[in-house]
Amino acid sequence: MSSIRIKAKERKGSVDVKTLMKHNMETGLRKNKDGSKIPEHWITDVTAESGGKTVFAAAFNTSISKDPYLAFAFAGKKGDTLKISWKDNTGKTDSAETVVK
Amino acid sequence: MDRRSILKAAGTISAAAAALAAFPRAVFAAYSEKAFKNPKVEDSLNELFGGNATTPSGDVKLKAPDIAENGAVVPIEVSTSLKADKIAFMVKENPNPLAIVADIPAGTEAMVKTRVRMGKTTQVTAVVSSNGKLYTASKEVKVTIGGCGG
Amino acid sequence: MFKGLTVGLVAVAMSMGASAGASNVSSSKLIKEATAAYKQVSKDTGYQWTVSVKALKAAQAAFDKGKYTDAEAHARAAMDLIEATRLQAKIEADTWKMRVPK
Amino acid sequence: MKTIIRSTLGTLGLGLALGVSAGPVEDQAAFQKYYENKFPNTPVMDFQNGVYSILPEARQQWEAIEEFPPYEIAIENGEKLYHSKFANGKSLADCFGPEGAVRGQYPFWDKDRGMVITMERAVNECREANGEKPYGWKKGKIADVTAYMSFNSRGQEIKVDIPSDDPRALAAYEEGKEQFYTKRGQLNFACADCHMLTAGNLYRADTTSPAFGHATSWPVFRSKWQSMGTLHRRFAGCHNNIRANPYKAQGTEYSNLEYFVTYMSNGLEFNGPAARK
Repeated sequence: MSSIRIKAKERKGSVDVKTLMKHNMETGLRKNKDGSKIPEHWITDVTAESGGKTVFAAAFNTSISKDPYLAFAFAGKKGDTLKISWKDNTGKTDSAETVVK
Repeated sequence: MDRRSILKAAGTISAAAAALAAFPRAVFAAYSEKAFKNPKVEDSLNELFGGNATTPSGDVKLKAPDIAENGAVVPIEVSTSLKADKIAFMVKENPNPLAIVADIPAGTEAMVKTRVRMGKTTQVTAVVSSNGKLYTASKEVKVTIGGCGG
Repeated sequence: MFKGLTVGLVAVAMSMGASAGASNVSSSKLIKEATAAYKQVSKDTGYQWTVSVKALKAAQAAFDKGKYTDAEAHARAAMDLIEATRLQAKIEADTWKMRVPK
Repeated sequence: MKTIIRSTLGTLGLGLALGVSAGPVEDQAAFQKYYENKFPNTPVMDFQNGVYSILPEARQQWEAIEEFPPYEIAIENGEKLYHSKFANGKSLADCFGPEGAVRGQYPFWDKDRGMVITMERAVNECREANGEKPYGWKKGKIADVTAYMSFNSRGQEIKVDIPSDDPRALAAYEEGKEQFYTKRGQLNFACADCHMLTAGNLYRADTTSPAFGHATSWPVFRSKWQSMGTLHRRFAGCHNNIRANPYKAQGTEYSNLEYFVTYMSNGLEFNGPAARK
């Protein structure tokens, strides 16, 4: 199962997108019980593509909350596909696709 | 994914910055160490926008709570009637204030909502880049230490 | 009620200071007594304070390190807390009914 | 809801007039009335939204979180767990139906066994009856599965019953009631102190929630935990806060407390899972 949940709904030619990405977003400041630091691990980049073009992109710091949430809106219509991908600082990536409702 | 392959080819951070400079308008905001791991708001702005002169603007609407329910999850939202190409959030007294920078390509609404972490009571600022200028809206958000944390 | 608990807490503070001539034997005995009191209160009231548990553990830990004076101080503190727990339960046995809205 | 209040109030009036000692029905009416008087601006049904029913500023943030609530991940996990087959080929669906929309039936008094059965207990007993290991009680899979079941049960009315033909049920209720009103721990607080008598007051930086509506929304994703947890996990957290040793999750004490607290919220709706501070 993808780590990315997407809700995309058209409203008068504009697609409202809400997305939640499951990710620990470790700040590098937290400590394990033994006192050692938990290394930072966070999503650095997110992109949203629809119809072959990027409709939204963002870069994150470690100060974005755990399981990052993003909402934005782009010009589109019901039936369009929307693909959201992320990349984290360890190079791990994930993506998910949905059809606009 | 194009910009990713560009970044990958470029390899190092400084090369990535060079790539940014080479494609000032075409490349979307990518994570950069220089902009994000930086305690100074002015330096981050310079890195992101090539300048740090900002003007407070009533056209930038920032929604953030007066008192955060939980500093780990503070909902914030910015929208603007200006024609924006980028939007960034700064949390002034976080170790590295820049929290997020978003690209607003043509056709995308100048609006972003997300949730940020805040270490203590401080100012949250939304920065909107529009026609080469930076417009801001700020608000102080109180972060309190819980009493019944369970 | 409140007075009773305050007495309990003051007693804790005092017992932390006083204990000279603690030994392996005497501190072991105190810890045993505190543990027995703990078990008895558990049986009588059905609950405990977290701080009593902590004090007992601290007493045992100090004892294991050979710090008998500390061990006795913690064991005494535990006894006082356990006694305060008992007092709380005794007072609350009827007092709780007064809080029920009519 | 309204009918319940009206009828119970009627009974209450009668009870007082005749000098009859208070039973659960009278308790419940007086309990709900207490909160309605204390928070006259809160519509009765809104108490099921916890502290957000009395704190407009916090409510806005809560609503922002509810736009894409973190518990949706738990619901999805729970759905998978719910339908995944046990070794014997059955699944939780064989115990609780295709969607597990049974929240409104719990907690209930089991006359045969003489104990309160919570939904979490029912889930684990279903697993054990089918030769599977029970889940842990406080978080993880139990919270995910019950999140899925609660989500499918949203809107079901809370109507906990204390069967009058079994005095043990009333005794369990009374025990839960005593738990709720009895001061515990070194800080010397009863549930009722923070969540009734001073509900809505600040304790350091936190406003305490009204207990009316407390049991409606579980399991909960707490920002503080950064994970899902069950009601009994929260009970334990509260007890720790007041420096009282928590009881065992799903033991008699917490089950009876859940029985009492949920009964006090009769007439509201189950609306879990929820996001909380």
